[in-house]
Amino acid sequence: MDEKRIVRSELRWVFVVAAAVTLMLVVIVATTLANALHPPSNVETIDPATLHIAGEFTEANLGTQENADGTVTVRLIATQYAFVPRCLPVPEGRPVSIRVTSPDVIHGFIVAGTNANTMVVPGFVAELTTEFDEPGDHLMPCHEYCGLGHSNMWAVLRVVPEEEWIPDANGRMTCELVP
Amino acid sequence: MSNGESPRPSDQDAVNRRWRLWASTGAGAIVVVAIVIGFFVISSRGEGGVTGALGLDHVHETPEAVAQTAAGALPTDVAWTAATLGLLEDADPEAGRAIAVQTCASCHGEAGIAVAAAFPNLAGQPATAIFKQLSDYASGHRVSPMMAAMAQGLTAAQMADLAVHFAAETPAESIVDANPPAAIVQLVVNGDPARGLPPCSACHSARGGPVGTPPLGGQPAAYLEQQLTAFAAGERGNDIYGLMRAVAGMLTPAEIAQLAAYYGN
Amino acid sequence: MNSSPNRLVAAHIWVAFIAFAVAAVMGAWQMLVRSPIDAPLETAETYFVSVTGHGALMAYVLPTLFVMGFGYYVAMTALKQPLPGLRWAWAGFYIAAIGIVMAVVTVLSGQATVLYTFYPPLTGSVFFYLGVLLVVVGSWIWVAVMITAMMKWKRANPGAAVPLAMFATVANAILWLWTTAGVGAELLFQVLPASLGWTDSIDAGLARTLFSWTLHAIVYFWLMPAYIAFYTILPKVAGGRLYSDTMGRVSFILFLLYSLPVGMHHLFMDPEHGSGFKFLQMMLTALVTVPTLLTIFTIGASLEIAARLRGGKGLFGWVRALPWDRPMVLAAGFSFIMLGFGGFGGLINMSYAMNSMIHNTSWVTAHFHLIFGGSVVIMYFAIAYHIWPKLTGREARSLTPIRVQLWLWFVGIVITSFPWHILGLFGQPRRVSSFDFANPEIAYWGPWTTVSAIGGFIMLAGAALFVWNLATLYRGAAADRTMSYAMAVHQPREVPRVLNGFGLWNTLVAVLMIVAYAWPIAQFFFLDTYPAPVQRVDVGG
Amino acid sequence: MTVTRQHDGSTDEPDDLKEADLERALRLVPRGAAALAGLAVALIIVGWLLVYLLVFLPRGPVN
Repeated sequence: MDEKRIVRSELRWVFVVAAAVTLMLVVIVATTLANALHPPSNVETIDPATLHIAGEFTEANLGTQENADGTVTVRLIATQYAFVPRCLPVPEGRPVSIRVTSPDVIHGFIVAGTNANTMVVPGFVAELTTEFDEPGDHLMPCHEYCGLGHSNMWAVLRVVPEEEWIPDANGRMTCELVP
Repeated sequence: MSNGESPRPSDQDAVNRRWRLWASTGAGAIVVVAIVIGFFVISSRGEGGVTGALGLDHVHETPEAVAQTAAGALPTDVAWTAATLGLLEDADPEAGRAIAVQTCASCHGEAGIAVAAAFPNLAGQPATAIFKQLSDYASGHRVSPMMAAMAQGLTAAQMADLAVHFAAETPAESIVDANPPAAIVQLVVNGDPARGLPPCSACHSARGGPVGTPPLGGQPAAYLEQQLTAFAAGERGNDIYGLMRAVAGMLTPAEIAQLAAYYGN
Repeated sequence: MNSSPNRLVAAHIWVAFIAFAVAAVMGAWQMLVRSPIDAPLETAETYFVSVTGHGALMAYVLPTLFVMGFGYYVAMTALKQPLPGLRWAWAGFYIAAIGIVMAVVTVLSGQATVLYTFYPPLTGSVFFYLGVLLVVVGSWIWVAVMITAMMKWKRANPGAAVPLAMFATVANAILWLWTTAGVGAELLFQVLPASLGWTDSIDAGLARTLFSWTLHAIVYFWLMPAYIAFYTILPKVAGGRLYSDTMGRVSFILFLLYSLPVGMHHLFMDPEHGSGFKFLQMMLTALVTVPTLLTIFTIGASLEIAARLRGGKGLFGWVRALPWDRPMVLAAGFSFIMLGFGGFGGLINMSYAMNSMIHNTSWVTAHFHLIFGGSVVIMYFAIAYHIWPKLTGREARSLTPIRVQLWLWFVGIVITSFPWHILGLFGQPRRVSSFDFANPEIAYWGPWTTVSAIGGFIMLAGAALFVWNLATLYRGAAADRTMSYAMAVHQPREVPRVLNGFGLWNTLVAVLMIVAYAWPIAQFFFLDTYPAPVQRVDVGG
Repeated sequence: MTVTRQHDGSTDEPDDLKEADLERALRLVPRGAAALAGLAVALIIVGWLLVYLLVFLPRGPVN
């Protein structure tokens, strides 16, 4: 057989391959543009050694805070071997920004069955924004190996229906306040 | 099968040049397209343009409401900064021993083995752990009138000297319980996934663990039980991010007693 | 061929597969620990000792030693010349062997429960990292021997096309050299100083970035022997010819180019990088599918030639006419099936924001067990079965145990990894030793995890039978020791110089790596980054 | 020409194919391979699209 015919058949296949890859890239770029979808890429540094002493991530500041515009910010710490706080209330169907960092080693954050997912790297604040549409408790395990207690490091994300969302006077919400 | 004519050398050069040109152009074009989309197109939605895509403009303004925390609400003043760790590295165990003989020995023993079950053994504890507790006593984050009086008389450097002195001493022998309850062994080596309780041994191990964590083997059981109970009740709160308060709060009083017996002498 | 070079090859492959067998036992045991079934010796510490051991043996020892051993064999048989630097090769083997023993002893004694991916600021015993480094140093000697062998052959055969098997092996050697730079820098500048107590903090973001440099390309280093077998052994065993030698060269070059500047797709969920480089490397990752997709066509066509020669008919019916009783063909069939499913999972992993759906869940574990444990390792088996008669001089007494073994491995991988995909979509995190299956939120994970564990034990049976086969089966009739590779339909006498060496391609790799990684690494030196305190896992502090 | 059959039925001679046979086979090749590889790629891409559009996007926005 003519070698040229072989080369031609392979070039045709290259076009098929290129079309398949391009199709995927087009879908990704189009949906990214339409919905502002991005992996969490919040390059914000913070000193892991002094988190508990001052600033945004002291123990008293952790938890769920409703902002003036109705959005919600959740601040939490991933540390060996717990998330602090251990139960996070969020309102159903509203934008929620989760800000999380680590004072010690690398951890991972995921709300099972949702797109809420980020690495937690000491030295950086990870921030992700998403919405939760399914009311009830969701398991929130640590998804990156952080030491021998890793397996038992999990918290609960509680998606609260609008009618049960009653934060306190300062806009703070805790799982104890859910009726 | 035909092998085809082998190209002549000059043809070879031409073929080669074409390959080089197209390979470089192809690779370059793909990179350019990726850069244009990644840094200019998709970053226009949600990522704040080129600088956002580079990760350069994420300066977070902490809202006023959460910017400050009252000093009294903090668990400790100690942080494992380079300065703190440097203090411990430069500390002098001999100077520490001199202070220990005068100040600490009557309760904790000159070599760090306590004289009574109400006091912890200090021998062989990590220097970071001893230093943190001394600092917390001095600042009032860990409450003990007697220890506050002792610690407030020390400079940070002296606390570091004491810490490295006791850290270098031989720890008390751990009396191993021949037949510990199986449920307690489970808590120690596996924790309890249902309660989110990590294994005690994940942190409290002679083999290493989070900075500033004491190993527990060989401590007086009475002291361990007293401290766990204090954590559970919130009477002791100098644990960073409330980790021990949370863990102890999930344990039953019986488990606290058995864990103290398991680790303690 | 005298016996010493044969012993060299066999020594590498035996070490690789003994490590594999040990790691397979660990893997099956881990499956049991994760499942609702009680496992013996189950503690958090034994579990993570085992995960570290399984990962280090499967990721560093098995592929590295196998690639080295197979590479030496290819260099001798494809180039038909003695191996240059045989003593150096043995030195490399012993250096690697010392490293393996050092690392394994350290891990088993609980001094390095940091997993094979290291995760500083967690820091274990220096002997673990030194052990891994020695394996890499041993493999660098292999790289030098491979390049020297090709240069020597080219000088002796001016203008002639380097045989495809050797061209691909050298492509892999060069790829490996580039690959090790990332983890090498992480170990030398960050991890080793910490484990020696010289530094008390580590920039975790920089460490992750450097590791990502290595993390994807290393997979292609593992994969190359499988592709070498597809292109240069399989067509011949099937009774056909390689459809296109040129496409083979292009594929191996594309692997070299595009498996490197893509590692950041492992960092999509990381907070230390902006979205721009994540997208850039996502797009380059999409390109790394190209050589694989080219390969399935070219190898498909090569197999079709064999099938048509054997009377195969129809658009799809020809597949039935292939000699499926031959282990190499059977293994390749399984390999392509697993490559399809594993590739599907991989496409989802690399799809930018979609990564947040499955990042660090069992989905990822499923993906790389299908690709590496499945499609690559089954080809390692097939290669070993193929060259064993030539190394030992004896045929296998029977092919049945070999076929059974390949089936066990394939079925085991499928049963293990398919439930993992489902569990991953449900959010089951990887690297977790125990779940509270009594929790109604995750109670349904239990049965899937159990099915997966059963698959793990089928794999273990496959692993055991493999070692048994290698050790006992090759005592049949005297075998022909000559190894010959598949001819192409148009066997090249000369090829364009760019397809016969790596000068241009190394330059392009350098350019691509600068584009992909210069800023992501440099940013740590001018942003105000804060290192994290080192945390020892081996000694109290 | 004597051809040594290997244990797996293949041969280790450089090549023992007849040119005429090869030419005849190559009249059909690579139609079957194109069909098989095309089908496989199509299935993978369709599967990917289904997951992207029906699982990932409904789980909500993320950035």
